[in-house]
Amino acid sequence: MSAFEITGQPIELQVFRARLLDRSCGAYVQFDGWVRDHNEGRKVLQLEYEVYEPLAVRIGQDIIQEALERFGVSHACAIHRSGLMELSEVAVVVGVSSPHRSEAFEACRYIIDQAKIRLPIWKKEHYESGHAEWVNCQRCAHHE
Amino acid sequence: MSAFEITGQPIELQVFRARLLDRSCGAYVQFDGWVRDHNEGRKVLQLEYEVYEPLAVRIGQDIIQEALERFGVSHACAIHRSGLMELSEVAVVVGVSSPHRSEAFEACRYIIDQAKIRLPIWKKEHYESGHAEWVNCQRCAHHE
Amino acid sequence: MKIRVRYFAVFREATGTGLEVIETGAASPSELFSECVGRHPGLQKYTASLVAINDEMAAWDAQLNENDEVLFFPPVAGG
Amino acid sequence: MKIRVRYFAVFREATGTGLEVIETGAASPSELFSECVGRHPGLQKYTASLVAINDEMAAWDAQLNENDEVLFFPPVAGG
Repeated sequence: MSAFEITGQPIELQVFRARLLDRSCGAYVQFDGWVRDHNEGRKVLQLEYEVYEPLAVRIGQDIIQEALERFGVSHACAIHRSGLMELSEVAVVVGVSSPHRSEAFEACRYIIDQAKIRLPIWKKEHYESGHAEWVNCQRCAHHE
Repeated sequence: MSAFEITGQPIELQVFRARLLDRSCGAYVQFDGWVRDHNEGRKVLQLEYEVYEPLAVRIGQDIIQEALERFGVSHACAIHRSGLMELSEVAVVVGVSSPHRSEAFEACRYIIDQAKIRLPIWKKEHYESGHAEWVNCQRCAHHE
Repeated sequence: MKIRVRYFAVFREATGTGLEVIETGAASPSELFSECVGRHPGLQKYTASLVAINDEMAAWDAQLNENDEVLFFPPVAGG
Repeated sequence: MKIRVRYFAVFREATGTGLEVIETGAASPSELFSECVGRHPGLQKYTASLVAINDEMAAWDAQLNENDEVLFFPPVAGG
């Protein structure tokens, strides 16, 4: 299994976590991105991710590799969903295990922050009003 | 159920996580402390926690409350084991959910850092050599 | 020269296509994007944040070559 | 006056007891701990990091009263 994956199926968190278990590790940090029922004041009913998979997987693996090297953690992996999702589903999960906790927190934060900036993944929100809209990350717009 | 608990039984992570689910939250951060197979160069076979429960529960709840107020996260809870534990078991788990991720990371980190400093919980390591020793946190010794 | 252009997400919806092959004299992705805005007025209100050439992230002033595939990425908002 | 003293973890093992009731003139937890070290030489090589009185965290120079329960905590190392 690859350290970074895209999947159209619900993420199995127990299987995911099992990949990071290591008896030499005392710390495990996990981040889940959940589908939220609102954004900027509007009620969200569903979420849709468009993923350009060839590049997303490659960049995702780069990010994981950078985190392993930069923070010296033992294991790191991540899975990102594609396609249509319901409320409360897990859209993305990042897990890091390491002997000590400080670097596990930092590596996990690094991976999700970089993923949000660098992965070619776009989010479309479907609102209660029947309207749907592609969501732009404001911070990214500043990078143009 | 209380936001901070001590238990002598294996922690059920799925039950724990379910308590933090919230459709208004887009971010979930979890920290697990695992029983590590080594410490300062020695092979560890088992771990034992001595907990002074009346104070540990009270201080644990204080820490959770502080995190909720300081970082404005939606939900936070933690469970700490007591008694004898085997390798790879979960010794402590902290979970935080919140609309956005930044405060979820910060609150989770705050809770585990404060827990390690303030909770009246002592760790005894049982080594391969047959020897067992109470582990002192060096940083805490500096506080004397 | 012939260039393949891929549009994603809001760009795909604004142009009504995910992929088109065009004849162009554009020297860089930057010039090419302006040309694409001319062909698809729906693109006018958007700016692309990132560009890739043949599945590698590229600079906006990179050189384009015959048969390159250029990917225009709207701003991302993952997670 | 009578004071209940509780020992935890390495202190409990060093003194051989988790709880003792002693007659003392100690005015503060600090004085009381010195007295306990005198009673239990095994405590000599340790320093207590925190002290609680009647289940509330307390200062080392807090005032002790008849029937107080004093808890001496070795340095913690949770997680």
